[in-house]
Amino acid sequence: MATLNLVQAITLTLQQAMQADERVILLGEDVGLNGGVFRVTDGLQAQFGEHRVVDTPLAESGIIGTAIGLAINGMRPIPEIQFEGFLGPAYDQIVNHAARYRNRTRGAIPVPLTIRVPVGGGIHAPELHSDSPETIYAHSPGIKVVYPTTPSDAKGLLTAAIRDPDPVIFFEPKKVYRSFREEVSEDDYEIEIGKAKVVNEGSDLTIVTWGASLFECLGAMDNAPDDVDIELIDLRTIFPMDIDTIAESVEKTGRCIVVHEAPLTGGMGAEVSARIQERCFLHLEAPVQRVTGFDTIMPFYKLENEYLVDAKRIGSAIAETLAY
Amino acid sequence: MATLNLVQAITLTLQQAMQADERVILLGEDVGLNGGVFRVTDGLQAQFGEHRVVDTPLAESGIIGTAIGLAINGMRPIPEIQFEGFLGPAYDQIVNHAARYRNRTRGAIPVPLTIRVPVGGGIHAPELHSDSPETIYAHSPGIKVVYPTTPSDAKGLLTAAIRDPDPVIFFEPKKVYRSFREEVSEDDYEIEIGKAKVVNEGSDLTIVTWGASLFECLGAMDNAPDDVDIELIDLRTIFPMDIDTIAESVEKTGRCIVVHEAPLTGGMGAEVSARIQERCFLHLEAPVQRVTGFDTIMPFYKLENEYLVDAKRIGSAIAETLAY
Amino acid sequence: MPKTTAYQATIEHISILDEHANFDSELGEGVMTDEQALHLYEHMVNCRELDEVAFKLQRSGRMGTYPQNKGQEAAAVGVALALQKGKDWIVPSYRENAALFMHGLPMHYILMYWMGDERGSQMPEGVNVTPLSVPIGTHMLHATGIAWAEKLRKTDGVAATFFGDGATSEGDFHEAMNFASTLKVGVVFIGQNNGWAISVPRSKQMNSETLCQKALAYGMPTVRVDGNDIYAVHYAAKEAVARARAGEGPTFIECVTYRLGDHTTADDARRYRDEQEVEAWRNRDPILRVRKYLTAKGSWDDARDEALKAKAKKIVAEVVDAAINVTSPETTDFFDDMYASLPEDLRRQRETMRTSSLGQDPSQVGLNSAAVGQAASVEGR
Amino acid sequence: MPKTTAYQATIEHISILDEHANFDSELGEGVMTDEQALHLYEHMVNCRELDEVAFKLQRSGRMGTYPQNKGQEAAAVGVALALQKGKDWIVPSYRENAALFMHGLPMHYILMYWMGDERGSQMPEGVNVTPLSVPIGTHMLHATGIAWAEKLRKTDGVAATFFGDGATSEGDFHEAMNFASTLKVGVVFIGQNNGWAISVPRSKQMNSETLCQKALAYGMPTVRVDGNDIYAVHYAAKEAVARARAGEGPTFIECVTYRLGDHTTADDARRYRDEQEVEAWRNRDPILRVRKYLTAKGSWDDARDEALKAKAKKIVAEVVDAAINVTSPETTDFFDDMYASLPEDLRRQRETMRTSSLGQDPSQVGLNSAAVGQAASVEGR
Ligand SMILES: Cc1ncc(C[n+]2csc(CCOP(=O)(O)OP(=O)(O)O)c2C)c(N)n1
Ligand SMILES: Cc1ncc(C[n+]2csc(CCOP(=O)(O)OP(=O)(O)O)c2C)c(N)n1
Ligand SMILES: [Mg+2]
Ligand SMILES: [Mg+2]
Repeated sequence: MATLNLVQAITLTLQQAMQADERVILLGEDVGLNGGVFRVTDGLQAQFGEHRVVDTPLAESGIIGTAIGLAINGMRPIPEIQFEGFLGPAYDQIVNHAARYRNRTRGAIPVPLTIRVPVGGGIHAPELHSDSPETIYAHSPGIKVVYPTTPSDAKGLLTAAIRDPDPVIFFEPKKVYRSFREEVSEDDYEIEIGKAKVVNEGSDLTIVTWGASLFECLGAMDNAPDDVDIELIDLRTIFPMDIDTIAESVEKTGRCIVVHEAPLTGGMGAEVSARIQERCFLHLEAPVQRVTGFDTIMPFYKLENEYLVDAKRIGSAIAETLAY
Repeated sequence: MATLNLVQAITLTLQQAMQADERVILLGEDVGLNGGVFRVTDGLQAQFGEHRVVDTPLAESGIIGTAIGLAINGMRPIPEIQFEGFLGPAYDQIVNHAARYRNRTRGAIPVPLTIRVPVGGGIHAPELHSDSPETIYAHSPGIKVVYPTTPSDAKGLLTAAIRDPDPVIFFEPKKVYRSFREEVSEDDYEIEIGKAKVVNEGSDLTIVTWGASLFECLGAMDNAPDDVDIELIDLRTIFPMDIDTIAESVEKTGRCIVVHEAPLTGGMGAEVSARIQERCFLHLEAPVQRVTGFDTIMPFYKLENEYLVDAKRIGSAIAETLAY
Repeated sequence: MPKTTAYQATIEHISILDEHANFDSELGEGVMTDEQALHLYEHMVNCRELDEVAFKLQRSGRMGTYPQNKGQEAAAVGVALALQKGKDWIVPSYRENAALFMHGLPMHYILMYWMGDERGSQMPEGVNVTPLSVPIGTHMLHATGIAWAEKLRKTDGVAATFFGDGATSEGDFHEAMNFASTLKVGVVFIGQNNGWAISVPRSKQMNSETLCQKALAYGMPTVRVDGNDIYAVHYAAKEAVARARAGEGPTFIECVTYRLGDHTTADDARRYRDEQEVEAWRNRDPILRVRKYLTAKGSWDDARDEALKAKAKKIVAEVVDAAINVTSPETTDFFDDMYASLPEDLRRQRETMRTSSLGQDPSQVGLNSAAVGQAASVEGR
Repeated sequence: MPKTTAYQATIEHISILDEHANFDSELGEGVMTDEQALHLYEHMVNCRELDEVAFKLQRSGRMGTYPQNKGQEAAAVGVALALQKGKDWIVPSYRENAALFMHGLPMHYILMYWMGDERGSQMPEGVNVTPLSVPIGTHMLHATGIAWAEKLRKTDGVAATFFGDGATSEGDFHEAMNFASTLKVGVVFIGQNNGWAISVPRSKQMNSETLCQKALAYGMPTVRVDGNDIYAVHYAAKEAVARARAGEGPTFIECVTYRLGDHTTADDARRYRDEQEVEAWRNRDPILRVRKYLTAKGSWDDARDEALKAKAKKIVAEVVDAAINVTSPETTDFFDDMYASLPEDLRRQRETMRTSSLGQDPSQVGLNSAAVGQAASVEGR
């Protein structure tokens, strides 16, 4: 056991994966000598050499497109996209190529590939450094979308992603990168992709969330009246979604709030809400509430905290949902 | 009045827009002499010249990116993307640039731009010629998403889109292109973007749909028992969504089915469902049902009809929803 | 010294067997044996036959859209001859069927593909071919990645990738070329310049007179060849493959050729190009000149040619049978290869062929199954 | 004639005022007057001062990430001098602040931008400048479109766009160049080759020795210049702008320069590059050599230089004040310019600052508002 923050947990996971499997290579902008702009790959080029930790040209479509070729030809590439805003130029290669190869070749050509992407707001970064595009990829069949929050979950899920025979986008909430540490096992372990985690058990109301918003939810729970007993679920995987865990909870509580940073319309909150009412219709005592980013461009950092969901907005939604 | 199919109605609209406003130009692959692969721009280069109907190089990011520049500098470009599958390479320019300019310049640099895109399945086309990516853009703030079904709606909505001071993606259901004709006014008229249309009034159940699926819904309604009275809503605009019209209907009927071609998870059906239960919770007598494409890659055409929603699946959902 | 030279370049053009079947024996010496030439000839003839039959299949409603390869067979076979089956890779567009057949792809796979069946891309074990690329210009990056994997593993397989003049306009072309050159991996880029991208001529596609000059941007070795000349193509391909295999990086080969047919069966090229232009290129047919040359040389004769063509008809007829008689795909096929193992929710969709929650679970509380049954019987009327 | 020449090209390199302040009077003749040179000098000095102050603002927590322009000022001013304010356009990256100031952008806008305020991109009427481009390589397409609009309207405005060596790897660079050349529109592409893209050196970015050779791919006129030499830059820019204005299409100018600072304030360049390399380039500072040259010539002296630098301090101090004292943005600001007119649902989000339906409509049936009020009071504890 070591006490690690999210960055350190991911670095350790990458290191172990590279040690265990020669086919694993890292590629991306500035991932080599510089160790990545968040230092997630720090030291790995020194340890594994320039051939396995590769600074690529500045071209995201190229990074994903060549990673697809690497995967087709037997490697286990882990490309990094420097910020989620720069997934844009790689969108086509991810959604129309990586995600489709297995299916369109009826299994003949799988593409095992793990795309690491720092995601989300809250670090006072410039434009296009603070978005939350997870829904875009969850709505694109053929790719799995993993979005852990804690260091130990990240390690288990990243290990599973790297070993997964299909493409996975692995979102890393950058606000959490260095925000706290926890015990992380140095042993080899996987956390199953597609399983949510009940962070806190409760009987009055269910909150479903992922990423940095988890901490805002915890804040809101702290502020809630003592007699309010909230079940908090960290979704961890966006696709495939663990609706069973959510439904089980809502059948118990009858009330639910979904919290995420991404814009409201068409966000995964809608999917969670839709599925809950499909699965738990007769149990619902109040409409499922969505506490999310607004349907606007993520503002520059002077106003980013007005945009991001916070404990206050979540707290109000808790009060309202309980008062319904 | 003329009796026109969808292709003809769009051609007429483009012609009238170009006549009325010199700033309007068309650009895209094969839109010139060839008149577009669906002949939507047929004859327009002959009428307006090579400068206003421009065959561009084969590069979708380039088409949208230069259209953004044209719009910034006073033009009203109407780029065509040949098939929705080829929006992929243009995703970044649409979502991270066209959609954001106005907001990030606090109104100083708007981007009036109408992106025409044939969309959807059902025409026995090759790979990547049959997708339904409307949700991707509806979840991307700053862009409006219009998706008409009938020739007369298309004319009014396209006219509104071209005059809209903001970027609009205008999806054209290619299965409907030549499937039927209707009376279309040759006069100048607009249909407001963001307003759904009640195609059929009813009191037992509401169906919300858009695009070619509309006709499958009509088929299912035909097959339904005579005493079942269904309200059918053609959403027409995906974003901004006309939730008022939907809510009004569901408050009356208490039951709702959303039908679309795109995959289930994260599709706009989820958004419709989530909003209905938010707005009509106490009126709902059954869970909102989603009859949509599966969470798979759109299959090649031998199996495309197994993928596409049809009257039979919709019919079953009607029966079930009524039996709840 | 105010003005100096920052950069200088020259690119060669190679032609060996010209359209009049004149053979340049100096450069042509040792490029390939007559046997090899006949082998390529046979492949070209088979491919041409398939092309004509495919056209008819489409016209008679037995196949969807099909893009004829007609006129461009030389580039395909000239390159394929330089590759090792089962070791090297081909990452194709859709106008080099003959290369894929030479590289091991069963011919009926191509028909299955265009008949709307994914099993046409279900590459048999050991056939190092990626599926046809309908999206233009996006697949060359995969070739670069495939070649990169060889380098990382210290094996010397080569990736050859084909694409058109139009494809060079896509950003992904640029990135594939740049990655390949910067990482120094063994890709052979084959730009088939047939002068047209559907209805858009080269002059509206680019302001560059040649495709080959695009390679200069990446510091990549490049050459322009008569793409209808199997000798010129093979000359360049052999060199490029050798370079790639030796770890000396990628090469770009521009094959100057022409699409003799419509863009696809959904196209009518008369709308946008002159019959005269087509006629001129018919005379430059890559198949004709090989036959003429080998016949003049005495390595071939009319009788053998007739026999070959009869055999081609037979082969293609069998291929059509194989494609048409393939078992129908299962409805559930499009689920089964979504992921290595199907997530629970997809499994439910697959089993019920429904997305609606009531349809997926008819036994759930609240749903009156009897009423559903009744309604369903009405529905079926 | 087996091997012929398919293509040939030569690109010039231009240098006028070298790092030792030697001036090539043949080529330099008439490039600009001493007054103009002093004008550029002044702009470079102001910009350098802003750069240093911005760095300190970031370090003291009063500004977010900031990318210094230090060392690259010559390319900015040499180009801007060739442009007409209010008519021509600049489509920038983020390392040519001086060009934007010359083109009319108030200096404090740049600070506001990096202080996380969209109003820093709210271009004043008549300032033909697009916002800084944080995403790399994606903005040059907009320049091509802007220039295209001029051509369509038969006006002769020019669009100048700046970008780095790293940016040339993006597919959008390729498409912007190809569209501009094929459509023959008046863009001046200014590639600032500073040798680095964050930590990635030119040699890992591309296998091409120069950026200028990339223009050959598009049949585009191109030249390589000493990017730290205002005369060489301006020489090339004047020619390129004249060509564009005359309707003769785009030009690519490679400015060879160096980033003297870290990539941004979030970066530490010592992790990846040699201090020696930086030191060598410090001696090639574009500002120093102009001062030396004009002083030697008698057009400038130390006293005036001191006065200029004092003035620069004052100007920048005022600019900082303006940026810091700007009114706080309103919370609702990020809604108001989403669309020309706000859709109903967004209006509701804006007014309530809530996305949850109960929060947006507290008076709705079913919601016990009293109970909410009670809970809210607990929440506030
Ligand atoms: C990304 C993308 N954009 C557009 C298309 C539509 N399209 C199909 S083929 C084609 C022209 C291709 O021209 P070229 O690359 O020269 O190849 P050729 O067909 O001439 O062999 C176009 C525009 C596509 N398939 N993919
Ligand atoms: C599309 C995109 N990818 C990655 C980044 C992250 N990034 C910011 S600056 C930079 C390097 C840019 O290098 P270059 O183009 O040479 O410009 P310079 O900073 O040297 O002026 C990178 C990779 C980005 N901003 N945008
Ligand atoms: Mg072509
Ligand atoms: Mg640079």
